[in-house]
Amino acid sequence: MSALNRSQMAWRAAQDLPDGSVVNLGLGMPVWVSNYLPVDRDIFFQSENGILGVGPQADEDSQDRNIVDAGSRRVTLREGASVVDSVNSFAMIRGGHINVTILGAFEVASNGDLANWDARVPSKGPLVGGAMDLAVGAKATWILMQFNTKDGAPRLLKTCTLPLTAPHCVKRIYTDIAVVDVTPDGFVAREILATVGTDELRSRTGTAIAIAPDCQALNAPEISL
Amino acid sequence: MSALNRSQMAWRAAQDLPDGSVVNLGLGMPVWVSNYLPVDRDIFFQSENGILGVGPQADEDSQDRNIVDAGSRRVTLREGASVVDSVNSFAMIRGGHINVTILGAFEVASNGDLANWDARVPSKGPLVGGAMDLAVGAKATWILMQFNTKDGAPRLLKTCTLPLTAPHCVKRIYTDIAVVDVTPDGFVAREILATVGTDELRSRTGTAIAIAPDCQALNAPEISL
Amino acid sequence: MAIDKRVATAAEALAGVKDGAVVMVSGFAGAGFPNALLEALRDSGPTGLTLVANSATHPLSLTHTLIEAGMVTKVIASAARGRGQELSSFEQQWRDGKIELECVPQGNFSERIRAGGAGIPAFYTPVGYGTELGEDKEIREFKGRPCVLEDAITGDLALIRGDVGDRFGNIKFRYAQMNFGVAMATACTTTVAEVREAVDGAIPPVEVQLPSVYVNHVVAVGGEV
Amino acid sequence: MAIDKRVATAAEALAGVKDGAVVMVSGFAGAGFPNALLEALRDSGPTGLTLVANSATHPLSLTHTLIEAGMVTKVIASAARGRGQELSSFEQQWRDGKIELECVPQGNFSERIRAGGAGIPAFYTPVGYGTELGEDKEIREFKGRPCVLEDAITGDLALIRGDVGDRFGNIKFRYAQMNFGVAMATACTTTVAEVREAVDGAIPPVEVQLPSVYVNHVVAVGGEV
Repeated sequence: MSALNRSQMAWRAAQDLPDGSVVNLGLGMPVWVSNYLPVDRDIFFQSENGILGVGPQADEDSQDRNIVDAGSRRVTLREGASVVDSVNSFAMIRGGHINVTILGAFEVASNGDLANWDARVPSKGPLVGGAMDLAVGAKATWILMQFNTKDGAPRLLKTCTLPLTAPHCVKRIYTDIAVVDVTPDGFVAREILATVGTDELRSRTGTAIAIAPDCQALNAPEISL
Repeated sequence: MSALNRSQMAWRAAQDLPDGSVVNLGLGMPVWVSNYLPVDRDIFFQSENGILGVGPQADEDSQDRNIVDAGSRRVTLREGASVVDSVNSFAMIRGGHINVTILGAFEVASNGDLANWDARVPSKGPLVGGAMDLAVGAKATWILMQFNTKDGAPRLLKTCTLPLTAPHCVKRIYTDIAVVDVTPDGFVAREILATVGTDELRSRTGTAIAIAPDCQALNAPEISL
Repeated sequence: MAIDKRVATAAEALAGVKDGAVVMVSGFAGAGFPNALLEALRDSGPTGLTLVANSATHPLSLTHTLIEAGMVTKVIASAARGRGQELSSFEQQWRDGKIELECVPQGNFSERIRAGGAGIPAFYTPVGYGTELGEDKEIREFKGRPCVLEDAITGDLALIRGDVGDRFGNIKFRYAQMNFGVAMATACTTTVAEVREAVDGAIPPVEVQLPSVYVNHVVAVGGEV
Repeated sequence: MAIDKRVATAAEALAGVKDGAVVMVSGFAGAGFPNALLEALRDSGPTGLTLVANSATHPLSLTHTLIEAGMVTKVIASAARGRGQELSSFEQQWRDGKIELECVPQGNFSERIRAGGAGIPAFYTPVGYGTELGEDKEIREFKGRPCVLEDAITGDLALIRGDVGDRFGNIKFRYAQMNFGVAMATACTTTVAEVREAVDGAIPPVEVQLPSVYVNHVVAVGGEV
């Protein structure tokens, strides 16, 4: 199969979320993850604006301007949901109560450093939001991103070139061509797309990447974008 | 008149509470203050266990074990009351949102140091509760106590002999024979019982005490204990 | 006197805001923006304001109108990036050195404001360590984890939006409308709450989310539920 | 799998508490004592416990039964004074050096537990400065006010009492029953909540006072409203 599209990438990450876990999904592609949960997983999605138990997006006729996620999308509340203020929402995030956060990224270094908040666009103001809190506070930080930039440059690097979000925080990276763990020994590929050989994977990585002994083929069902 | 009884002392302190203020009353005599408010004062009493708007004690038949004040008395909620947890209750106290706290005391020093939490009873465990938080956090700390100990020893001292609750916190002291301000220059008597002369007051004080130029007679209506 | 914190108009509630005031503005992700108060503040025209708001550029908040009016000289925010290709008014003034920006991770932002309201002058947090936003901050390790020292943020005026307010100043929010409103109200000398509806009676004690002690003025401005 | 945190008995919920565990116990002023859980913990018999409870000696709490059973080697509390003339079991063991006591001002107590749950390793506070309870603590001035550095308190097990719980672990309290329950639940690895009633459905989102993420087991034990 060819490189995973964005929906398939979200699907792949969704398969690994533990049953019963509490998960925060970053803006953009990560929020799509909630669309592709296996049916046997009962998961609470937390949003930085204070909702624990974000449900599907609201229908046109059941929207409430005060039931939104951190990306300003009008959503619903699942059964068992609750709502707190920003202080308590971030206490939840920073106190280690979120099992997994799935975030987008610009770059990840082989020591787990993450750069995902500031791409250095000239004259545009900074936007950090809750990225640093999530990366530091969640028990596990997973990244969902294209393996390479649009220009083909590597995003998996020895050292991040863009401003850091947090040092040593990334545990796993889901991409369009591979699933990569960040280990004390650096990057380890767990799954690689069948049409991408290990040589190609290495050539598209900015630093050393090991191949797990039990490395599998990266697969996802057909999902249109 | 003779020395004020405890109810009269509480009455005297109550007369000075500003209209619209938020007030925390310590255990013992201070809680009696709420019984003697002038009719033109609308005041919210806060209790450390999280109630803002403590009303009168509950009748036998309307008691609720979860509507209590910090002294475990079953109380009522006044109109406009609210309830928070201990964290938020003490954030309210420590953040400077209580206008006045009225506390009991063993000793007060002329620099405003307060000793009210540990009388050093041998082998009895310590009990600090919220005393330090209130003394430090309230905008104004008033003391309600007998001018002297049962043995006639002074409680207004140059330096406290018992363990401090907080340094430099007391603004005013209501007693059975005088009302005393704590100023940058030390104790200043604002009101003295007519039957207690300034010489007697001085002899019953453990350090220097000035008499305010506009010093008044301390008065209270007849109230039985 | 019976407490009644309700005022007829936003303009009345905001009379006398001084040049140079530190103004906190609630709202996040489309919910909880006090836009009627922001309009009134813009019309009243104080200058040299410091704005403490999660975003300086959220399209649904009228925060930007204060910036466009040249009333703001400093912004403390977690988000300050305009959405369009063209520079936002904030970005233009920031680039031109007319507005100083302190960009703060959203959890440090909420926690610092909470600290301001709770009497905590400073705290340590791992969030921001090892990043540009943690530069020049004091660093200290706790249990092997490096942390930065963050100080409290306090303000002169909090502008918040709730759903229902009562004459005592109690506020009830609607779902995620709460966000920064509670913390900001605790951290400012004066708090003005705009609400959809101001009721004559009292909000039931267990439904109050922001206790009356933190609110100075309540203005009913209508608007959608 | 559908989440259901309800268990049939307190004994079941408390199976496997290890010797040496740090156990937090909610309750203050007669409200919120998890006495069914305390009985079960006493019966299960772990030793060398550290108890974190506002009072070691409150007559309405069964905390003292753990102490009488010799299961406790350390207490962190704001109150540890028996009410009677005779020494309480706590006081006797404390005097005999069998139990270590850390006496903490109640606001520092609640704030330190909150910090433990919110990922704040330490904070500064003026409360306790200049007193015996602030001795040997690091001192630092903020805006001219001397403060002590206080560290977070975390625990292995929180025992709390609420009014209603649901299968997700959401808890609703009754008035001042809330006190330390929320903060303790956030600061411990495992939280067990005893409730008057455990419901099949979900507590409505706006009525949840302790979100499900903080609660591991819910035990219905009945009792008065």
